[in-house]
Amino acid sequence: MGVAGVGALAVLAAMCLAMFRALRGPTVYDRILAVNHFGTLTVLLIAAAGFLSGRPEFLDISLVYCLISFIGTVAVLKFFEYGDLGHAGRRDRPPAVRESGAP
Amino acid sequence: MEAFLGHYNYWIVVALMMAGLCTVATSGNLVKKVIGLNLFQTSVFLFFISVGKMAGGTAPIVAEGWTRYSNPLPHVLILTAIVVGVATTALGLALIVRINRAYSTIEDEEIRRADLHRLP
Amino acid sequence: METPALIFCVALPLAGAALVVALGRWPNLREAASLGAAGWLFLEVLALLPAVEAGERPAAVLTAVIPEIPIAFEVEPLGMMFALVASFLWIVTTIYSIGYMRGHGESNQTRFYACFAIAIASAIGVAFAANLLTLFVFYEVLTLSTYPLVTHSGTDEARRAGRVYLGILLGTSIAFQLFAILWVWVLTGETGFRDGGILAGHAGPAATGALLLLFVFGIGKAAVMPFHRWLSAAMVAPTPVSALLHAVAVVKAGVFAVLKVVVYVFGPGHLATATGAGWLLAIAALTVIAGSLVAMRRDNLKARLAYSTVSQLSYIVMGALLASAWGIVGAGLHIVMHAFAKITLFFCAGAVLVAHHRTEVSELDGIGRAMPITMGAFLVASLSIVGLPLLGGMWSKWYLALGAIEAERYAVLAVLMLSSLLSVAYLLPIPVRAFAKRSPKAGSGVEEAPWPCVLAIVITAAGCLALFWYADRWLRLMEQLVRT
Amino acid sequence: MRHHHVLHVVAKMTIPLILVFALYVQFHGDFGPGGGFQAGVIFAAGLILYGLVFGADRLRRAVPAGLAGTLAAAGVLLYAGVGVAGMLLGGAFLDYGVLLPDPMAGQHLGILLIEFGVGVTVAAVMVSLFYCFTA
Amino acid sequence: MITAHLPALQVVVPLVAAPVCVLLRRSRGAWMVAMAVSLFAVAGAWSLLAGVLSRGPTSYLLGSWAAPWGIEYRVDETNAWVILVVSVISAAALLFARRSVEREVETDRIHLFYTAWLLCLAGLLGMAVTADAFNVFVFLEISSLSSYVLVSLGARRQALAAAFRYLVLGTVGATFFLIGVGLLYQVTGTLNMADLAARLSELGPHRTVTTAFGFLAVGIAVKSAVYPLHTWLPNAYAFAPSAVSVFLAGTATKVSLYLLLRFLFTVFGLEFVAGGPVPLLLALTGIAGLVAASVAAVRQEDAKRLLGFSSVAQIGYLVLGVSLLTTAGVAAALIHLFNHALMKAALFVCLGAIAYRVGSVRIADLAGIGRRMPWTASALVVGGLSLIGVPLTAGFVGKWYLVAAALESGWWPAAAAMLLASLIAVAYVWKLVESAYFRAPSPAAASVREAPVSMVAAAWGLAGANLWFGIDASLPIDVANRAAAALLGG
Amino acid sequence: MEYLINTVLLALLAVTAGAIAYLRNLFAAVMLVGIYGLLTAAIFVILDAVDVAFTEAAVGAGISPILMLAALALTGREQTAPTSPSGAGIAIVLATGGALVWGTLDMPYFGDPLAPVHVHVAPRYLEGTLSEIGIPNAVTSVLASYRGYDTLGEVFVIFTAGIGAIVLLGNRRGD
Repeated sequence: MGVAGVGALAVLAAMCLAMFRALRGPTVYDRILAVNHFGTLTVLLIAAAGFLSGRPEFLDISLVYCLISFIGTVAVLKFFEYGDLGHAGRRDRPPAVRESGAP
Repeated sequence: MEAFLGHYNYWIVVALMMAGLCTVATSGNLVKKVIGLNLFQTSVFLFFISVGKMAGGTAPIVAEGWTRYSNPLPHVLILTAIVVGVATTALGLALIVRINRAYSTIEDEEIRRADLHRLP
Repeated sequence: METPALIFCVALPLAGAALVVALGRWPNLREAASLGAAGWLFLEVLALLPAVEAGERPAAVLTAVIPEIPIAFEVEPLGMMFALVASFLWIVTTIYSIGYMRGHGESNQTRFYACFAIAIASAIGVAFAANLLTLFVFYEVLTLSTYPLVTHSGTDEARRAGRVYLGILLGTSIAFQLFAILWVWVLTGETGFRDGGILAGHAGPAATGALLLLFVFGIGKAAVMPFHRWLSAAMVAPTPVSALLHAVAVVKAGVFAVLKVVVYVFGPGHLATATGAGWLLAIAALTVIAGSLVAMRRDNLKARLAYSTVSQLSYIVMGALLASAWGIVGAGLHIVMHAFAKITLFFCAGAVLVAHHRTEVSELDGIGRAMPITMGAFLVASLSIVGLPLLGGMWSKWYLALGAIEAERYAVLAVLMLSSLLSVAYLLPIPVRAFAKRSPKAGSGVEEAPWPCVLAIVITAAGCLALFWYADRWLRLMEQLVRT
Repeated sequence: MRHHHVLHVVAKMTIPLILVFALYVQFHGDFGPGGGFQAGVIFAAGLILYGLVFGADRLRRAVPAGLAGTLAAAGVLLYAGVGVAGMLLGGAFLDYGVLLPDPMAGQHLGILLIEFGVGVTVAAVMVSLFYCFTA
Repeated sequence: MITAHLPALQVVVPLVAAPVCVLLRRSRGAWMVAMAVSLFAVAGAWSLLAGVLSRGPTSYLLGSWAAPWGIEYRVDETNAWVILVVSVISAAALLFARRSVEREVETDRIHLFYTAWLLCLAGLLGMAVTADAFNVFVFLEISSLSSYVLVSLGARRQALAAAFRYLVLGTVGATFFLIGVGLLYQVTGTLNMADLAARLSELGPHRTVTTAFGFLAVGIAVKSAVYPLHTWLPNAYAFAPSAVSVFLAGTATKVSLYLLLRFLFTVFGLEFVAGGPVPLLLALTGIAGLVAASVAAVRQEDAKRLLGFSSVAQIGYLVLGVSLLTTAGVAAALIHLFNHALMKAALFVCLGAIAYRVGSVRIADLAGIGRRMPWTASALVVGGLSLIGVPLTAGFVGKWYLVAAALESGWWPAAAAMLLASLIAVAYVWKLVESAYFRAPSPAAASVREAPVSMVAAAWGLAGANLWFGIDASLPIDVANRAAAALLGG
Repeated sequence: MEYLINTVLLALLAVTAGAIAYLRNLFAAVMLVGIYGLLTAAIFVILDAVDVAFTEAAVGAGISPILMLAALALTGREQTAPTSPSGAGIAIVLATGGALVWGTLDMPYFGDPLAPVHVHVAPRYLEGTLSEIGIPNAVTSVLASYRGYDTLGEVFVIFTAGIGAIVLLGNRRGD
């Protein structure tokens, strides 16, 4: 087990923790953060896996993950800020959805 | 034991499929139903990709120094299936938005009740 | 013998129907067309008679819906006889209808004449059918074309009656008759009518018995109890329709089909081997008696006549089920005899309705003075039904009785006798009341129905008389059936 | 989100990069992971990011809804057109080998064209979907 | 040259025409494109069928790649027949659709309506003609997605709920199908149907294959609305735009049933199927569907919903025919498949025409239509008689062969159930006829005129076909017998 | 090592799936769908399906959750009625799962190089991608050429979805 392997295991461990946070909540921001965190961890995991399998040239997949993660976060935040993803940015509507905590 | 290890992957995938199917079957909320469909389909994708995996193989992009590649065919099939999945999701959600406009609810029960009250 | 004229015989009334619809706006022309088609058809059918009497079998193929089973026609003696009766009575009924429908001011007359013509076309189709499929096809067309006639008035009551009519006739035919036809086809690989039957050697006693049951009940038009309800329900229809149902086409098509199936599919010889035929015979006998008993208790004239029909039809079914030569001859003759007698009775009932608006037997006191011709004809027809000599009805009962003796079914003989007595009891009081009793509100002088009605009544009543004297030709025709 | 200056600046910087990356994914599909579909999604993601940050209306001004519909149709037509071209040139439907005298070069050309068609359609449909859901 | 490419063109032409309709943006133009494509499809299907009948099955290699590696199109008697049915119904439905859609769909969406129509047509044709198990899935989804869209365009809000329900069940069904294909692929390594058949026959008893069969069968059963997986159908048909009801009722479930035949007999093979409980299960679902759906149909107050339930019942006939696993049974099912498409399309066209004039298809609102709209109502009667199976209509021929096949195999209960269902059909068809002819017109119907000529033409075109094939059924009988022999024999 | 990662990821997936099925909060469910997509994509990488991973990341973790969020924004609701586990539904699901597990018993083992999928059909793709098509990525050559027709269908599927959404919702403001 090389460095990549250790790294991968560490990432996995971190993923489990992030997962716990995503499930527990309790606030919206916990979840958003957890998801964001999860995205980052996945990027790392893929990088590690690339080295593990001996084909690191697939790193550009992780680029996509970063990108999607970023756009996703923007979308989620906008959802909470305005309740409409196409909104131009003026605060004239109340948020459509309120978090009610974990069940 | 060998059988367990050899099939472990598939069994988890089956469990995931059933979680998805269960969500579709038991949830009264339409968005939740679409989410369930999504889970179900994604799990099926996992099954296909597991089928295509070859032990000790690598991604089917031919390169120097590799002789064992995983099967590219399931990958192609699943690429198509993923697209089908997102198409279904998009259409389902579009329908939900319209249903919400027409009924002001996205709960199965309430929709049914609304139609019962107003005879066709 | 290939004879395209057969197809023409079926097509002629259809063309008549089309013409009637086309001429709907001019009542005189419309009814002339109807009458013309009827007359022409009768001549066409009559033209076939010599060949059939000579033992030939004119045939024609229309089309093959299902390979191996074409829609095809073949004239054999039984069909010849039925076609003659139906086409002749069409003329008479048309004459009568002209008087009745106008006299009674009915609406939808065009639909009436058109559907009537289609019904006749299908009756001819049934008569000439060369195989079970063809028979079934025209049997169903007959049901469907008479449905609008039954619901003619369009009232709720008529619609309900129509539902019963259609439900029983279509229901039994699909559930039992079609099933039986398919079964025969699967068993024998054919459905054609052949002398001596086609089932012998293909079906054991149990299967034969089951098939017999399916056919007898599947041909709902034969009105064997418990599938007789449609006939009384259909009494809501105008009188010419009742005549059509009871005498010309519908019930006759039913018993004719039973007879034809027995003669040409089972074969009298093979029929005798069927298990359970005795039970069917008993059901038919029960229908004869029960029909008569119910008829006695009905005050409504048409209802009484309807139950009389139920009873009389089972004579024919009994004759067929006896599986004896004379029984079949008697059954065949009874189709003719009963047709003439019963149509006269219905015409009379209709005439009374048109002229005096009376429908109940109890209202008929003294009506004979107002309508001497009508009630005279009623008396003649009643006696023919009872089976007195000098009237046609006597011959068929005679041969049916001979058949019962031949088959050694003495119980059937007893049933025949008993039912004759019962028919005396439910029919004769009517003319007796009409002539003997004096009505409290009897009008003065003679007031008959419109003249076409009277003409039709006279023709059919004369027919009842003539059939007694000229029965031998029919007899010889029927004897062909059993000359094997 | 007019007042989110950081977001605006970051978006303005990243969106062109995303679009270029999409083109890379589009044309690098022969050698590594990627291809028309992925490229289309990423391209659309770039546009959607623009819509998220600056509002759907501004995106509509840049990429009119009608244009998106037209492009979606054009993309599938390009794909099917390549197939029909194969048919007209004597091969079967979607036979790229006959597109050029050298079969291998024909395959290359065919794959390039159809992947482009896929990319265009997918991007256009994704943007259309975004419009639909942000009405 | 065109003839050689016909198998592909049959699918490609509608596919290509769909985006063209989007680009056209004109409702009339889109209709004309759709109609032209459907007519082309009819001509193509006819030519394919003629070719198959005279020269035997043909195969077409897409992209010129040989069969197990590339995707193959294979046309034999069975699918040439199904393709013909689908194309004809599409053309007839389009003839009806022009005026009806103008009324029921917003003007600026009509061209997209026809786009979805063409996609649905292409999907159905693609499912029928392909010989590749996964390709079936792709085209299944094209047709399904477009039919969800088409159904959702119904004027009432229930259409949306019905479309959503259809979408959920349809997607579950399609995913089941996909699982089945995956399992088959896993144990054989191939997706080509002929190759699959060859490899499956070498495998012998195999639990994975059995499971695959189960999933494929359930997936297809959902799509073809086999009882009790039919729950999406009645509402989808009832609330869809009239033209869509015509189109889907005549085609969608038919193609799925074709798939059932294809997988039963071509892929898994008679031996595999006959060995297990499959025939019994099929027969039981068939009988249950026949009786239960017929009874449900009688209780409907909405004519389109009534016909929807009747469709479920009719599918029961087809399943029952197939369950016999004999040439006679399969041939009968194929004949009835064609006839049922004709009669249901005719009936839905008539109801659509009535909806166009009266604005409702509740049975009570049909009152008096017989006098107000004589042509439409008479076509309705012809279609209804055919549905009952009255002689001299197409419906009779199909039922004749179905019952005969059941009797031949000694399946008495099946024959009895079929006849019983016919009886119940009398009841529900007569509800329509009685209301149309023997009731005084409702206020809504009192002032209506006969439907537009194009609708009457479509109605009588289909009703006439019902009569024609009831009088001379030699074509369907011949084709169906040959198709069944080919399916079961080799 | 790969198997270990795979196993852990699958376990995480199972937890996520369970949570999605259980949660009543729709927003949380959508977030978890995103995580589910990411995890699946990661597993795809481990299982050598890099192209699929690419797509799944973009679709499963990107497009789908964004669309769901957008739909939630327009419907603006959370699940009001509690999930009612109907006995029949669960029985059907269990039966289906049981059938599938039973079906796995005769399957080739996971990763078995001699499984039919690796010896039939697929080898030609891996050879042909260089010799017949001339590009190293076998997935692309199968996708675009060997089975290009499927991909054509796929594009039409997404096209259909686009048309459907436009028909249903209209793609102009105020439509």
